[in-house]
Amino acid sequence: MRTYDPPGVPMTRHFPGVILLTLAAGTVSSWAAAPAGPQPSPLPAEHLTIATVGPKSPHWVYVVDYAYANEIDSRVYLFDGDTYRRIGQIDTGFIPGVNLSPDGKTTAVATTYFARGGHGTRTDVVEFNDNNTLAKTGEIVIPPKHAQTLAMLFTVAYSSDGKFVYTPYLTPAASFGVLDPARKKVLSEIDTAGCTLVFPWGPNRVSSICESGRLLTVTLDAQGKEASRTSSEPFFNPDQDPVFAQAVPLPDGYAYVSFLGQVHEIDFTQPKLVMRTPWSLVSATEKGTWRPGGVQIGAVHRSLGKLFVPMHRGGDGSHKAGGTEIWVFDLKSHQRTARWPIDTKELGSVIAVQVSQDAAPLLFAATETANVLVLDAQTGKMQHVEKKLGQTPQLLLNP
Amino acid sequence: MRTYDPPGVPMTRHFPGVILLTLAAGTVSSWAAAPAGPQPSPLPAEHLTIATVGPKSPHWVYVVDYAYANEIDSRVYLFDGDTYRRIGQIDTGFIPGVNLSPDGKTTAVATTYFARGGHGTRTDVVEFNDNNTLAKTGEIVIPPKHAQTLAMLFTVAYSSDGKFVYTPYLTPAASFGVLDPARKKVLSEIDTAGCTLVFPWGPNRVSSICESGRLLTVTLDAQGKEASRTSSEPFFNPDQDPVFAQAVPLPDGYAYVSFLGQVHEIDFTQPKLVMRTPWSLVSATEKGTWRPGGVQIGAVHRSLGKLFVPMHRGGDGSHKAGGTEIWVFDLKSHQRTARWPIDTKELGSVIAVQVSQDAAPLLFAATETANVLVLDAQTGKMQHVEKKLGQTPQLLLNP
Amino acid sequence: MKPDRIFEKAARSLAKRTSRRSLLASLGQLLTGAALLPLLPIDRTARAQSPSSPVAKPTADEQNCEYWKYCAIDGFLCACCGGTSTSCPPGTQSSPITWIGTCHNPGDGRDYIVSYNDCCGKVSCGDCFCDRNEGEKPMYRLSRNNDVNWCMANTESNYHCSVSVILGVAQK
Amino acid sequence: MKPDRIFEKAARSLAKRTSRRSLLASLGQLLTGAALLPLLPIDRTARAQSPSSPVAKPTADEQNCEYWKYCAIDGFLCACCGGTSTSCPPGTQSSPITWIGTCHNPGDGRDYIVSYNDCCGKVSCGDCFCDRNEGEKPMYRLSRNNDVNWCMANTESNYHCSVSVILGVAQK
Repeated sequence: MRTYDPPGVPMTRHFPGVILLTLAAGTVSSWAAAPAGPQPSPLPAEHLTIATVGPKSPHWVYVVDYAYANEIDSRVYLFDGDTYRRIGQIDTGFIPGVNLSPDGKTTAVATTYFARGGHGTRTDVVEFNDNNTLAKTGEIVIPPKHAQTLAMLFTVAYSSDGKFVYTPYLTPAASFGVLDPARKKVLSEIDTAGCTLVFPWGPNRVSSICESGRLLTVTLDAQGKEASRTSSEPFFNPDQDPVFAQAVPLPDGYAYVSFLGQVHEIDFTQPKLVMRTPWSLVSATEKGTWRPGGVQIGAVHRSLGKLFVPMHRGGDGSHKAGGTEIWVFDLKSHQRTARWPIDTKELGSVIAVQVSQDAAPLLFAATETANVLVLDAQTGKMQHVEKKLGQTPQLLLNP
Repeated sequence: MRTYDPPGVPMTRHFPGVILLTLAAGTVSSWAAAPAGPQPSPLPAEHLTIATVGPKSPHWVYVVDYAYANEIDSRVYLFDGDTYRRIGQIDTGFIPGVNLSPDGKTTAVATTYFARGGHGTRTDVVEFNDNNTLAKTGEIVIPPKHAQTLAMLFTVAYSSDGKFVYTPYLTPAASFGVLDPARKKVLSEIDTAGCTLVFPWGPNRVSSICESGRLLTVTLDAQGKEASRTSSEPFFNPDQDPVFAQAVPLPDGYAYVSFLGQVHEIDFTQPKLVMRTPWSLVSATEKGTWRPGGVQIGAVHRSLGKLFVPMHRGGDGSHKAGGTEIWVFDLKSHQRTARWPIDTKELGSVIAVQVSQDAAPLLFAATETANVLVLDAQTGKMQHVEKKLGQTPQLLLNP
Repeated sequence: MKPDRIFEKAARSLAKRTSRRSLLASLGQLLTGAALLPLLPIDRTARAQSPSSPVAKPTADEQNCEYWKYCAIDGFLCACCGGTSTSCPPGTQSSPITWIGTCHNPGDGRDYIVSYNDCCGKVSCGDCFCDRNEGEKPMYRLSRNNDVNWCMANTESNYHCSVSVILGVAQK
Repeated sequence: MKPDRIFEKAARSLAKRTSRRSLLASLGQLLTGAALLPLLPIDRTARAQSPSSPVAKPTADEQNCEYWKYCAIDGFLCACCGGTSTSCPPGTQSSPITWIGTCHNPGDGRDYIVSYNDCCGKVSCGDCFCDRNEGEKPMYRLSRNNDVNWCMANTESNYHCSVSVILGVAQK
């Protein structure tokens, strides 16, 4: 509006509304100073302020609401698991990728906008938001082919030193972009031979998952260009027992969980990926009946070495069904240490889990009916139910 | 995407997904021709089509969903009051004005878009949609100051001959734009001295409503510039009994209904506006208790001369409360001819009404809980409840 | 509807020394550009945006649509969106223009003039929708109207939520 | 999960005469530009968009998520949005690329190969959300994945709703 020069309408004429306001402001301020009436003395005039985010708490959670029925209007709610209040909001556009910088100071949003709301020229961007002010601080325009898919941590991601940002592309040709968040520019686009998504490791390695059951790993040079690529041995069979693409981050790599509950832990810390011996979430008798499912299908507490998985009774094709229970596993012994049933009639089944990384951890669980549950991650005790936190919350991130 | 040249990634490599599709297509088509298996013979291959709107029915209604919780994603549903199905959708952006051309062939949408979904550079446009295809056919970019306010028929409007489109502006300075929908250009902007909204009449007259209780009427020349303006006598007192700004169209003008139920009918057909003697929706004993309320607070069946108003028991400040009953009035005798109670516990109170203009008219009523009711407009018999037609449907337009 | 003596008084005093038209014109001048802001209740936001701004700790009252200060509000309560009844959520901007209401405080039996401001620049908060209309007037009386998007004049003019700020006591 | 013999067979026959890489390359060539479309199930849309297109009269089945043809759909049923199970709503465009499913028709005991297409160019329909995943695979097997926005390659790439089109019988 500031840049538009209205044809022949001087802006100085006729503001009945604002004129009254002006009088009000003038007159009221004098009254506020005037002697008080009968006791108790009148309430003082209040001052409008802008709230600040305040000191970060490990019990905060970023809740990504994909708003399926209004998909151009997805957003992130920053929610406090102790006070059960919203701290603020970050707008995230259309089928976004959302991730935090390694230092937690920035939220990166890879998303799509249209020139006319839901139609018109498509512009894809990675937007950067300051987590201390929840204000947008900048953006990088990327090729208009951001991979628009299921909520997960791998549709935008940072390198471990925060110097690169990776964004998967799909046209349907698969590739990914390497961005420089400091200089706000696109450094390169790297073809992934049909492998997809970005699983980052270290300062300069990006893996993508392939239909062959392998991981393709690209190593970047200092300019963000491809230096080399290697392909792992196959570690799963997409026909017999596919793994969820939404891997679970481990202290030293990622765990790829299969539809039937096999856990494929992969050590990313070595020059070549090291596939550990797979282990199972389910017993021989449970196998095929009890299954992991949902969207964000696992979360790990790193120092406690615990894995949390929403589980349900299902069959072929039930891999997106939410959990009727949350199962807890010890990552060393691979033993199940607890199973916590959820009142799914009342709350809905659990489609996403996240756990805070502190010593008194909270388990956050989003349900298919848009409730966000807050549980004690050590006892499973339900602390709070935040009803209807948005429309379709499906991804939970730690601060 | 078509205009973007990806750096160094030939588009011809590695489409595992699409390759399989290609095989599928090839292989399947041969099967479709193959000899049938055991009886009954197999279902034939189907063909994907694009549905057409079909012949217009007077029982269609355009339902504007303002989507308050996702306000950048408002839309119009074209709904059939006979088959109770959606015919299609028109996207309408952020706090839009929506209206149909006099010939019913076009839906004009005056709205706001942002360069980045909900933020970034603001662009206001009037978009034109072909009601026969529900495709956008063009737009006019207007000054970024479209009046963003309550759902009503007066935030974008056509002249009676369809040659002008009027859009109210608010910055908060009040004015309106005159547009040429044929040549897709802005013709002029006309200051309204603090009076607001556009009540069109004839080929070249626009009235706006003023805080003084008057109507300001601007007459346009052939170029859409101001030729003359006149101000009416005051016909209501905004302090004692304000009228709803959302007037009810009459065959020969508009009816402005007051918070207390006074009906101010104004004849627009004469050189000067003729204020008829006001009449009341309520008896002396009902006055101040039973009140009109909601958003679209009245609808008229022109040939039957009936006025439909959602009424509730309320007091000062209840003017936006939905109706617990729909009252029907004869426009000639000013007599109430029926009162139809609504099961508000089950359906919600009525915030918007519209009536079809045919000889077997339907009354459409939108409720505060997003249901759209279909009633026989002659008997009040409930024909259908369309549950949750969008998020916040508040304006109903005849085809 | 509660009496707006504040406006009657102001109007009377002004009527003595100026015609409406010249009044409009002269005020109009003041209402443009930076000169506008100091005249409006909302010049306080300038201070507000300083580092001394608070972390929001909304009370249960402030998250309740029935709270007396909300008598003419229409929108999402900022106290449910990361703010309070008097603070916009982080990362939003307050509207420099506003509508007002006159609300009765049962706590002290007084009527207060309340300024409602929209908080702007993010998409709809979507929580704690509250629509109350005591003394609310249609769009032709803009200063009392809660239907328009009061973020209209902001650089980022999207509507996020609404606050309610006490300006002072309305004279009995 | 139902067997995808169609792919096994195709893969076997192709394996005899070509390496995977050269296969990918050669098919890749065909998959670019206009040459791509005739190969895809969706060349039918070209005909479909002719004036002879139908007015949608969806059956109750087609508006029901349990309908057998929807065994691997994920999204809003176009039959609730102005279309049918095989037609996009007026004013939308069908996606030229698509995912497929293998669904069992209890009516004749046969398994059918079904093409799911997204209808594009309008914002979310929002009605009749249906998420079924028989034989659905993660994104690394794109042709069986219903999570991605299959409007991605359309000029207007917004997602509105999804349809389900029978391609033929899956061989027993």
